[in-house]
Amino acid sequence: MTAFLAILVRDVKLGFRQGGGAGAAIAFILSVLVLLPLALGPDQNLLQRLAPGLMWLSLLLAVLLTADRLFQQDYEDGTLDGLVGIALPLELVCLAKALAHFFTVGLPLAIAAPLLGILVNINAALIPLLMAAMVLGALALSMLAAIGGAVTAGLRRGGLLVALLILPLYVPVLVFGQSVTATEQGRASSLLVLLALALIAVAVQPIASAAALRAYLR
Amino acid sequence: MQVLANPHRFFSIANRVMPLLWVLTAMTFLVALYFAFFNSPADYQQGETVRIMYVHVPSATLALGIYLLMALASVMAIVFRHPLADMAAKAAAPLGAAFCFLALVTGALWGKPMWGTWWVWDARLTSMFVLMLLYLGYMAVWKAFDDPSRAAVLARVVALVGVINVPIVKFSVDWWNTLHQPASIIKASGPAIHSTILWPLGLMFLAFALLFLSTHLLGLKNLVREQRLRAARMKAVHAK
Amino acid sequence: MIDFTADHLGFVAASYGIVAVVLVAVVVRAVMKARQLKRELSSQGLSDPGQRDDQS
Amino acid sequence: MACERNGRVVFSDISFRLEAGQSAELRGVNGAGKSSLLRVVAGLVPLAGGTLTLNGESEFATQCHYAGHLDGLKPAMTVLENLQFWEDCFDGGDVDAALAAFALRDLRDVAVQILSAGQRRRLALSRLLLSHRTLWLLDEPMTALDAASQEKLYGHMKTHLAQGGMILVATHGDLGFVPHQVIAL
Repeated sequence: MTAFLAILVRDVKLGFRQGGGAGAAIAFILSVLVLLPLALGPDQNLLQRLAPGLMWLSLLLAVLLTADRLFQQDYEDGTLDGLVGIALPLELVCLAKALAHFFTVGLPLAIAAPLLGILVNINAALIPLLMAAMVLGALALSMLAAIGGAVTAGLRRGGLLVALLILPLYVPVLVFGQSVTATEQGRASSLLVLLALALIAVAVQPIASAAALRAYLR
Repeated sequence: MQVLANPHRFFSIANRVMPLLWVLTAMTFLVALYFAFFNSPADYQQGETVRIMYVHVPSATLALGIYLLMALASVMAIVFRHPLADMAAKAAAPLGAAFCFLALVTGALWGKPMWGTWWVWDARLTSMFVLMLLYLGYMAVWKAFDDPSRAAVLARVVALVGVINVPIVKFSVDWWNTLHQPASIIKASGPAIHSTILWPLGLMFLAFALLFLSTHLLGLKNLVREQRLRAARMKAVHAK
Repeated sequence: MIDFTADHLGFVAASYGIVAVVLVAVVVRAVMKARQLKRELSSQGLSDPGQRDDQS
Repeated sequence: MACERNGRVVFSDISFRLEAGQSAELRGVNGAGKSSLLRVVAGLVPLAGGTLTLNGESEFATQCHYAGHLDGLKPAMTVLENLQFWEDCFDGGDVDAALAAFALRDLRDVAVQILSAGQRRRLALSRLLLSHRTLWLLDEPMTALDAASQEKLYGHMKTHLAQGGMILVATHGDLGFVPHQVIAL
């Protein structure tokens, strides 16, 4: 348990110190937000209709952009070699690192994005709901990103491959995420399905990532 | 299982079966095409375009089936450590992708006259599209690594995570579709399956499956050949 | 029996056409590759998988 | 035992036996498989053939400490933070003593990114004293170390052996003391 927490805390710390943490993620969303009205036109009604979807897409892109570095550094500097020899199973090492990614990128964005949605005229009544959905969604997305990151850990330019691998996995999260705010009916069940998706991802990720990383260590 | 356990025995049997398989494939295609064009009626609603179904449905079924086969082979590779299992999955991927591509294209060609548009984001088309992406990702993993033993392990992970994802995607796009019910579109399920349609459809499916089987065997053999050449080249380099 | 004067026949023709092109391409590619690899193997004195004298 | 990497046989027919308190030196030219052998023993690379046991057990990754070419240190963290992280991972150990053992006390609050290569290597090696593992697997540990630091390392290696530990060390043949056996690859 000490080791699990140590890895989690160290990765969160590194995330913030190396400028890859919450600040950078929120700055990223802000820059996306500037582009949206420019691309779609300043029509307030149109923007309001699109706002939740746009927030989901920004979250998705932010998680995707950080995915390929998730395990790469530890693989390249030999940390992973050392972490194999500790009592904590590699599966839990992977879970700790994926959770750290959630805390540095996913969670701050899930909280900030619905609020920043005001800039694209989001319906204010939807903000708490969208926030709840995005927290669950971000957890699932971080787990899936960790799988992609583990598969491409040793690739110098794994960014495109990681996108190809994990974007199809994001489809269900996106579908249920947007349906939480899209319609009145099925709101609660959408949230429940999002929770289920997050739990499935938490269960599968450690096994898949650890299997992928073991292929790199040999 | 015993036969499969030994690559040499496997291929010596495969070599004997393969010529027969090619002949059978060609003959089934001829019969199936005859039924598809000359021995089946036009649909009263869809007219002659219903004949597109005879190639569309087998392509779609095989695209999905081959992905499941790939995942199964990956499980075999993990559980039994069989040397041919990873290669079987690798050889199947481009064929599955080809069938997936055909399902998408023939679907569009069917959709244009029937729905008036090349593409609708309906549940079936969307999940087929995602399946195509899964195939491309799987093949990209094999391409990305020089070391085949490393690529094999990573490809297994990708195939198995993908196969968990397939039903979830299907479930989610179905849900999504009921939320955003598209207006006045004829459902792809179309007419009730009639026996006059069943024959050409069944035969065409058999023909497609036979073609897959023979090409897959050949592809598998090619991969073993490549592995031998690679091993020989390695040996030559390290002998120096 | 197909009616050669029906509407939308072009879509049917295009469907079968693309299926034929893709499937033939897939098979031809595999066969060509098989021939090339076979040549390379025999030029290096290696046996083909499943050959009678193949021991590996 | 045998090892296969990237589809080629790195080595085969290697056999050795190490008693408690003994050290062995791996010698061989580049590419002979010294690093591979250490990684196999550390449980990082699967064994391609043969058997490998420590005290009769075949699963002993948590009884080894592998110190390879890569140091596993985070440049953005300080010396102390890096060491504390590994202390938590190993679940025990005395950070202060480890720092003192490799003369790193004065550097404890310095970020690793400004350390010299020799200082980094000392920090990496100081982890050996945190982990309390029976079997040390050292891949050319003297690289970048000055004479004084090398002497310190030899001292710690001898203490480890005296306490009943075991050491497998790969070198180009410039080890500063006489090992109990030499394994030629």
